[in-house]
Amino acid sequence: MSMLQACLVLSSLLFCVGLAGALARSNTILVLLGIELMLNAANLNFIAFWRYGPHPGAGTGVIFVLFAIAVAAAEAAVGLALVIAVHRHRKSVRLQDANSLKG
Amino acid sequence: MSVVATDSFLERAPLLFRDWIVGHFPVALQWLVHHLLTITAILTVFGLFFAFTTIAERKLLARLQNRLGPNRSGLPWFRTLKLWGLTQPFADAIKAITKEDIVPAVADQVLHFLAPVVIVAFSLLGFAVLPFGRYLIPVELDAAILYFFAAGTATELAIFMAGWGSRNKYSLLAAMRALAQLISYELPLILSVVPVVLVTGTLSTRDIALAQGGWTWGVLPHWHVFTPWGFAGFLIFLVAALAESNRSPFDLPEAESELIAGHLTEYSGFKYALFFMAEYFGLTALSGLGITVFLGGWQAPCAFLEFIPSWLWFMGKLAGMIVFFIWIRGTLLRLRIDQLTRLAWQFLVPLALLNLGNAAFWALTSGWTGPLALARWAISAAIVIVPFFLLGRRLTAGYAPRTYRYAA
Amino acid sequence: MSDTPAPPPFTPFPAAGNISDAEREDLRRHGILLTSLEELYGWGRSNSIWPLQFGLACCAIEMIAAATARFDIARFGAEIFRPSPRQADLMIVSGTVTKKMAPQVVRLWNQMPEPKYCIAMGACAISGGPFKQGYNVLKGIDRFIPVDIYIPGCPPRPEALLHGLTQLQEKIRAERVSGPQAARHLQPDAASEFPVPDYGAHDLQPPSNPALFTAPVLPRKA
Amino acid sequence: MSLFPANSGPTVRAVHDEFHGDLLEVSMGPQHPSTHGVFRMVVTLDGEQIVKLKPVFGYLHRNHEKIAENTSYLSSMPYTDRLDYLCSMTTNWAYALAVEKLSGQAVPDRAQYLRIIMAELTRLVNHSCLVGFLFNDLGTSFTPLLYAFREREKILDLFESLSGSRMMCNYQRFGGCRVDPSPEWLAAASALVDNFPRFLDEYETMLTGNEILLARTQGVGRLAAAHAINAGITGPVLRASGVDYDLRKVDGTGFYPRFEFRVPLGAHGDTYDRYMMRILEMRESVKILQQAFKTLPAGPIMDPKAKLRGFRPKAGEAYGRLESPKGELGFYLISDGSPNPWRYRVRPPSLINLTLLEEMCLGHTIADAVVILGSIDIVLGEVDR
Amino acid sequence: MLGSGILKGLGVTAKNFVGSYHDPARMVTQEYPDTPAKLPEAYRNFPFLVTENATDPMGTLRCVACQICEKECPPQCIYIEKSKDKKPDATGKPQLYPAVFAIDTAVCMSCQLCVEVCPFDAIKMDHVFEVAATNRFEGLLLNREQLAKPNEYFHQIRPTEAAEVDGRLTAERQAAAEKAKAAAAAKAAAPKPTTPVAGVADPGPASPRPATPKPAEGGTAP
Amino acid sequence: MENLEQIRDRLLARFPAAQVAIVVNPGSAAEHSLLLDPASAPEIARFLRDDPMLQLDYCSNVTGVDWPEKEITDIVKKSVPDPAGGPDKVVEEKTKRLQPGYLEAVYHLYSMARKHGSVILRLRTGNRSDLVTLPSLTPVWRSADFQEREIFDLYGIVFAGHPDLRRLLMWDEFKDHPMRKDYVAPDDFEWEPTPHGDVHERAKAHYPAPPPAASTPTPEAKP
Amino acid sequence: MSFALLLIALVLLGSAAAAMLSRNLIHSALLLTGAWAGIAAFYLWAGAEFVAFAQVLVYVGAVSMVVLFAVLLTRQGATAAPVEFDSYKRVVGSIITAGGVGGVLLGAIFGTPLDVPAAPSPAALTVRQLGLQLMGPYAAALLIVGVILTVALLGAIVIAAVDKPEDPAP
Amino acid sequence: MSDHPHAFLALFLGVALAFPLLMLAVAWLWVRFFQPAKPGPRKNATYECGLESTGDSWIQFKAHYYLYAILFLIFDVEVLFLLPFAVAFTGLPGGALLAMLVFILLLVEGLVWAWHRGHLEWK
Ligand code: SF4
Ligand code: SF4
Ligand code: SF4
Repeated sequence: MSMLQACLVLSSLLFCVGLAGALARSNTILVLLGIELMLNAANLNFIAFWRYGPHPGAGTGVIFVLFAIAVAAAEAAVGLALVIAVHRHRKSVRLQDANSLKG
Repeated sequence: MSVVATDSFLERAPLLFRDWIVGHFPVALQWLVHHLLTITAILTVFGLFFAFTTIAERKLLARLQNRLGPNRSGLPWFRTLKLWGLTQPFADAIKAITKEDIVPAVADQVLHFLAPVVIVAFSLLGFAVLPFGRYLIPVELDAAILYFFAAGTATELAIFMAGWGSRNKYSLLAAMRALAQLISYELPLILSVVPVVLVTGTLSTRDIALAQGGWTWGVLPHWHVFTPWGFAGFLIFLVAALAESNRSPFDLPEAESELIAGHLTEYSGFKYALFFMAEYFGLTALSGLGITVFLGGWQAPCAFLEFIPSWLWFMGKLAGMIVFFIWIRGTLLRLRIDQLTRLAWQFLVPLALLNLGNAAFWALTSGWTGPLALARWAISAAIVIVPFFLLGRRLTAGYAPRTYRYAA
Repeated sequence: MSDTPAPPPFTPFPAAGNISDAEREDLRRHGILLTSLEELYGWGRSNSIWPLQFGLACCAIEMIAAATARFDIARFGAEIFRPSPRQADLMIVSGTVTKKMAPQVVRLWNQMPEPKYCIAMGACAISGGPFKQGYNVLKGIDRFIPVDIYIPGCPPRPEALLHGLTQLQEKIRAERVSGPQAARHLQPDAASEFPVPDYGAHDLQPPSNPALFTAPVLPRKA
Repeated sequence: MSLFPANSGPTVRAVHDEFHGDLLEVSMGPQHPSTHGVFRMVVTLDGEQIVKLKPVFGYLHRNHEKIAENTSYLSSMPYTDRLDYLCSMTTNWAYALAVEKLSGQAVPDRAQYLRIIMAELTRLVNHSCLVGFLFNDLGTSFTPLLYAFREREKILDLFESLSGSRMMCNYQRFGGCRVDPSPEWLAAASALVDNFPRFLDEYETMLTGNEILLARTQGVGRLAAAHAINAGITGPVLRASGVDYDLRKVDGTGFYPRFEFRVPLGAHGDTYDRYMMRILEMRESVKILQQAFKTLPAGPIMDPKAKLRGFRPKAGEAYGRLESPKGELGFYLISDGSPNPWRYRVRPPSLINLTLLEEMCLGHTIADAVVILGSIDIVLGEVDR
Repeated sequence: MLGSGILKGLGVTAKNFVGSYHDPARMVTQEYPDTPAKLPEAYRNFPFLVTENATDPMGTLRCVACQICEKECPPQCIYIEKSKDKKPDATGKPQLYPAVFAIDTAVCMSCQLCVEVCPFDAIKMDHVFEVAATNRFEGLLLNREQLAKPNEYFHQIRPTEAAEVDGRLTAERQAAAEKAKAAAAAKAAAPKPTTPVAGVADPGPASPRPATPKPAEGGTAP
Repeated sequence: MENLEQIRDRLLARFPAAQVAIVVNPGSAAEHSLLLDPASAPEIARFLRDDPMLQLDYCSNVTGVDWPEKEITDIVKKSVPDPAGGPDKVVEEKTKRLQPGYLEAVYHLYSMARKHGSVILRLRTGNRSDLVTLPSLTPVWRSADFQEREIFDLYGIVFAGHPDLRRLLMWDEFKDHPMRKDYVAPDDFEWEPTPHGDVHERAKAHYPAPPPAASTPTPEAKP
Repeated sequence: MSFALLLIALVLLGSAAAAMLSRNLIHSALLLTGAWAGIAAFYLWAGAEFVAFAQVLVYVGAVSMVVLFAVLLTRQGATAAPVEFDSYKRVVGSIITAGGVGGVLLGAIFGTPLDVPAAPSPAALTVRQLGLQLMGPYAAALLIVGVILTVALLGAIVIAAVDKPEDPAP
Repeated sequence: MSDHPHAFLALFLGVALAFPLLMLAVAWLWVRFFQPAKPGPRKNATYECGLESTGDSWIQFKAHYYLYAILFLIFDVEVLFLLPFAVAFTGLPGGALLAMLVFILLLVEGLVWAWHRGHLEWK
């Protein structure tokens, strides 16, 4: 197993953990966190390819990760704000309860 | 860490000593020993520095308050020897380490235990990138400044863990305050350093310190603090550093007069001592960064004082910063949480952003000489002072000393 | 007796300065290592007595005065008044303990970590003092918690508190680490927390802790 | 550069109104660094904001009145020392005043002067300590408190060398004073008083203009004059709200009408005004003292008809009151002709000044509550008696 | 300007800091155990009983057990039992004396009322304040032997008052003697020496801490 | 300021149903007071506060007094016809009667606006056991708030209309009213080396009679 | 070197899994912070220094705060009762799904012939180079990110704070 | 590992974690061998000024804190881009400076907006 493959395995395992969490938990916050983890797993791939990949571009991977971090942060802010807004209406953070949120 | 032969022996003595010890080990292990020795040196030096900071704080504060402060501790076996109370911290350490440890029954045991460990560990991490001397820099990173700030973030979590984990009302209030305070001041802290990064074009602490070398006429050092933007940055940095290390007047999380001991209310024994330690480590590390970034790092203030080893200069400046912080603590009163956040968001952050522009201006006009240099100074100073006045006026709007009338 | 060299026969207060050097010498006849450890342990603790920031009445003002510039309790390393009992080593009961306050005092004492010491400062804390005839005044805090040093006076001068503190330091230094004479906090079966009295309809329930407080028999004319 | 001056107000409020979490009920005290003794406040918090505050008293209720009803008039005198233990001289005087009113005793001129001297020295002690404690509540590291205590010690030295005790002077007697100060004492006291403004100046330089102090105290804990009057609030707290009511002027207690002094008045009734009232009153006290030292008459210090033991005023009642540093300190005595008073009641300014504590604190933060309490200046010995 | 007030404050503390090194007015700490407390003459802590003769304190107590102080003491911490017999006092006149005289310093509020009401100048206030004890029951209840201190000691601690008291007493005694002489002259048949008799009942110095009071002075068993 | 008689007359004119009496203070202070009947007290209080001439806006001191029932000996001189037929004999007949006890609340009023005072109000309860309710004047003067609570606590007067009538100083579970003259404090005299009077009597219960052999039963006796 | 990777992987996966499994949301959030720190360690190991520190700064320092606040504000930390899993079935289902996806991914990784260089490319990306690239070729992306961030800021605040019809959104 | 440039950091973190743990271990050893721990229900009760603590302190908190967290998060990310920009500042072309200016202004606009709306006020 080459280094690259090891990294990719790690990243996909992390992705699975995030996915399982996001699917298994009904708590909206945890679902969001699971998604956050999956995003991070993707970032791992960028770095791994940047470093060990076949075409080590000049910083493309790194810059991509930076952008990904920024977007993920924005996502977290908005997502959690939504959770709070929903909670204020429904007094619940269960995903099922949020489904009926209109508008 | 290259060693330049032109330097004095003292300058390189710590390195030589380390290399001498490392030389005794098998080659395969040398890197490990090398690192471990560095780490041990940091821990020892700053452990002792912490110890003497506490006694210095107590004694200086005492002097400020017209009293003597601890002066009777002496040594265990020679009771007549008082040693000016300098052994006081060791007595405190013995006391703390043998003190019973109480964990509230309802507390979150894991968080309660982890918080002091985490906070000490992460407050130590900052030391890794500080250039203590011309050649004494534990690790050279390209993104050292970023590393420094990243390492500091975990302390916020630790304080939260302590406050939340204790499950005490005062602790909880303190934890929320701490979070609000730390996240509010993290930003001005970083932003105050960015101008220097902008002007020097590097994130490496070593290069930043190097960039401040040299003197005008041998007496006026080229430290950043002696430029308008640098001075403003330094002030912002000072305020933010005080707030980040929970020092008076920003000691809201452990505001004694309001919240008992804040997030530390439920900590006893050595865990409490660890928090105490972390606070001082954090303060020392931040002071070290401030020195590196604004006060010329290990550079001597005048050319003819250069013979003193650079690491002595650094430690001296560090001590000076600590004394300054103690002085502040002895004088000022505490802000309220809303004023605290207002100060951060409505004063420091805008100022720091403007200061960034100021630094950009400075960097772009580096070619101005002669009368233009004066203009450069004037413009740069104006960019700092005018907003300072305006924002300050806004901040203190409605507050003024009053005059009083007397009954007829 | 500070300023006047009064002849010894007239020195009252037999209990003052009760730990003699001879006794201390006697204490260290059990092993060099342990002795060194003991010495270090006692030294560390006796020079780092952090009191609980806790005042009850007038005596508290003199306690504060002891921390101020003139008297400066800091010289003994004891100026760090901790507001939380978790970090305190010493409880200075400075003032009148009322029955309404007594449960709180006991609770605070319970919440202090070992080793902990208690100084009863002032007549009120010792015996109820001038207010002992009051219905709401506890006649001595030693009914509920063990007291190490009693400092009489109303209020005791700050110097008297400092003197009491030095007495406490002596006591701490003389404590043994192991053996049957080990200090209270080192004995496994010595109590470290005490029952908190309840508010009753007429008095505290119980009015004193019998395990702790037994007044000596005082024969009286019938 | 007022960015958006017009905006603030209702929309912002509406936004914040959405943000209520659970209410947290915290008990501050009886053991708390800033409750000035064993006072307790049960505070209900929304975040940091106070939505309810209930004071709880009685942790220092040591039955002063009951004990006094069971002992002679004279024996109560040392107990009054312990009532307001920072100002034993004025509590002594207030009690002596009430007893003299009850028994119709006269007081010699010199004693009247001495009483005023002691009372004003006590005011200096009390106000400087209060200000120190107030700054402690505001979060200084004891420095102002220690400076204040440094000055207090000097005055206490005077008290001690005169009356024998630093705090518990037990100095006044019915019909006069206990000890006549020596000329050296008077000289020392006079010198101290002359030096006192220097301390005040330094103190004010250090703190009065401090931006943090202004921000922490101005507009905090406002008290409207009408409310204050209705709630029976007296002393500097009342005057900070702008009500001109100083018993030294209104009642003309003792020889106060012979002295020239002014009564400072506040306008806003906030914590800063209350702080400044203390500072300004200290300056006025210094003036009174300087006049008193200049004009102190010679003569006896005790009414020759007064007797120490076997004092039995004839049946009747009297209410004597005095402007103590904390407000109107009154003693209400009913005599039934026996050696012990039938009813002995203290009108404690500290307790009654706390009446509006909740109203003053509502809407402020927990940090303000501590400061507001500090600015009211209570002493638990008097609150709970 | 924002910050000017803060700077001023920093200036004041800096001034105090520097001043603490050279200005005695700004370094007011008195190192108590090393330099004894400065006590003014008027200082009062606990009462003591004045004896005329240092060698025989018990025989020459001025106190005649009139119990006025016991009655007037506000917290009632004085306990006196009158003697059954009379002993000659310093002037030789047979007087009652206190068989038991106890003061509970754990209660005494240092109010000095006992001193003020005593018609015989027999009880005065002491300066001793270093009285911390480790046992409330043994250390703080002072008995007659512990309370008795000679007049010389009184002179030491409060010279002015002692001189005044002595003057008054000698005057009184002289007057008494004169009267007695006059009486004697009138009744020439009854010569009676009025020389002071020292140490009648109890020779030997009183030990500072007697295990039990001497039977001769003890109260009577009921 | 008007004198007390004028105030009383004005009050009686204004409130015909009220009973207002002057209680004379025989002492040298001569501070006489107005005794009000509880029913009309709140109105009168409000009137006193708002009346432009009086403006007693400041209620300084509120206190309770306990007057336990007293045995009063009335001496009535009677002339008794001499059975022997002589002139009438004047005989002093002593009748003892029990004056019922009552509790009293005393209010000291001043005017801050007009800087005069004091006017003293008294309210009396019916007895000391069951008729202990008085109207609260807290709605009129807020300063009575804590003080009335204190009286409730220590004397047991129930103030009807008080917004928050709880014990002020003692704990809530406490049952007694300690400032009453017949209150007996709990007995805790285990160690009372210098007792006097009734304390002595009570302390005795805690101390065994000295063993007959004891030769030194003095307070100094060491344990 | 692979030892270090193994260590990082263990910490990372361990804390991530524990975070997803923990019944206490506060613990979850803190464990997740640990996982993010682990990711940073991975970046560091891989030589992406700047990104590693950025990860710590943003995730450990800021996102964790947001998460903690969200947990606290929605009363999740408030109850002593642990957060329950929804249903057994759902858990099993999600694990199967995740396992399937994982299998596919792993298969893809090992099935794809990768042109793996023998040694990693030299990690010579200094911050300065990064900055030059960021401001140069990626300037447009940067601006887009800036817009996203601003919109996110406004949006999040509006969503979280503004809830009144009379309070118009800008 | 030896040649890894960041091995020092890993080691440092390890030692920094071990340092407090070691101290705590010493404290624990002392308790183990000399000073028996004496926990008890009263001693380990939550402190609240000497009273029994009533009600749970783990409560839902006031939501305003959240706005600070969001502001902080967004600006933290901004700083992330600011740093490489600052480092590269001297070598940048004018267009890049303009881009960065726009970027900063965008975020400043967010700050100004939040300020305007009163979200920077603690209430
Ligand atoms: S002993 Fe005296 S000074 Fe101390 S609290 Fe009691 S009454 Fe006050
Ligand atoms: S001391 Fe004085 S008052 Fe007391 S019993 Fe003796 S003689 Fe009488
Ligand atoms: S000083 Fe006062 S309390 Fe003490 S014994 Fe004398 S009268 Fe009693």
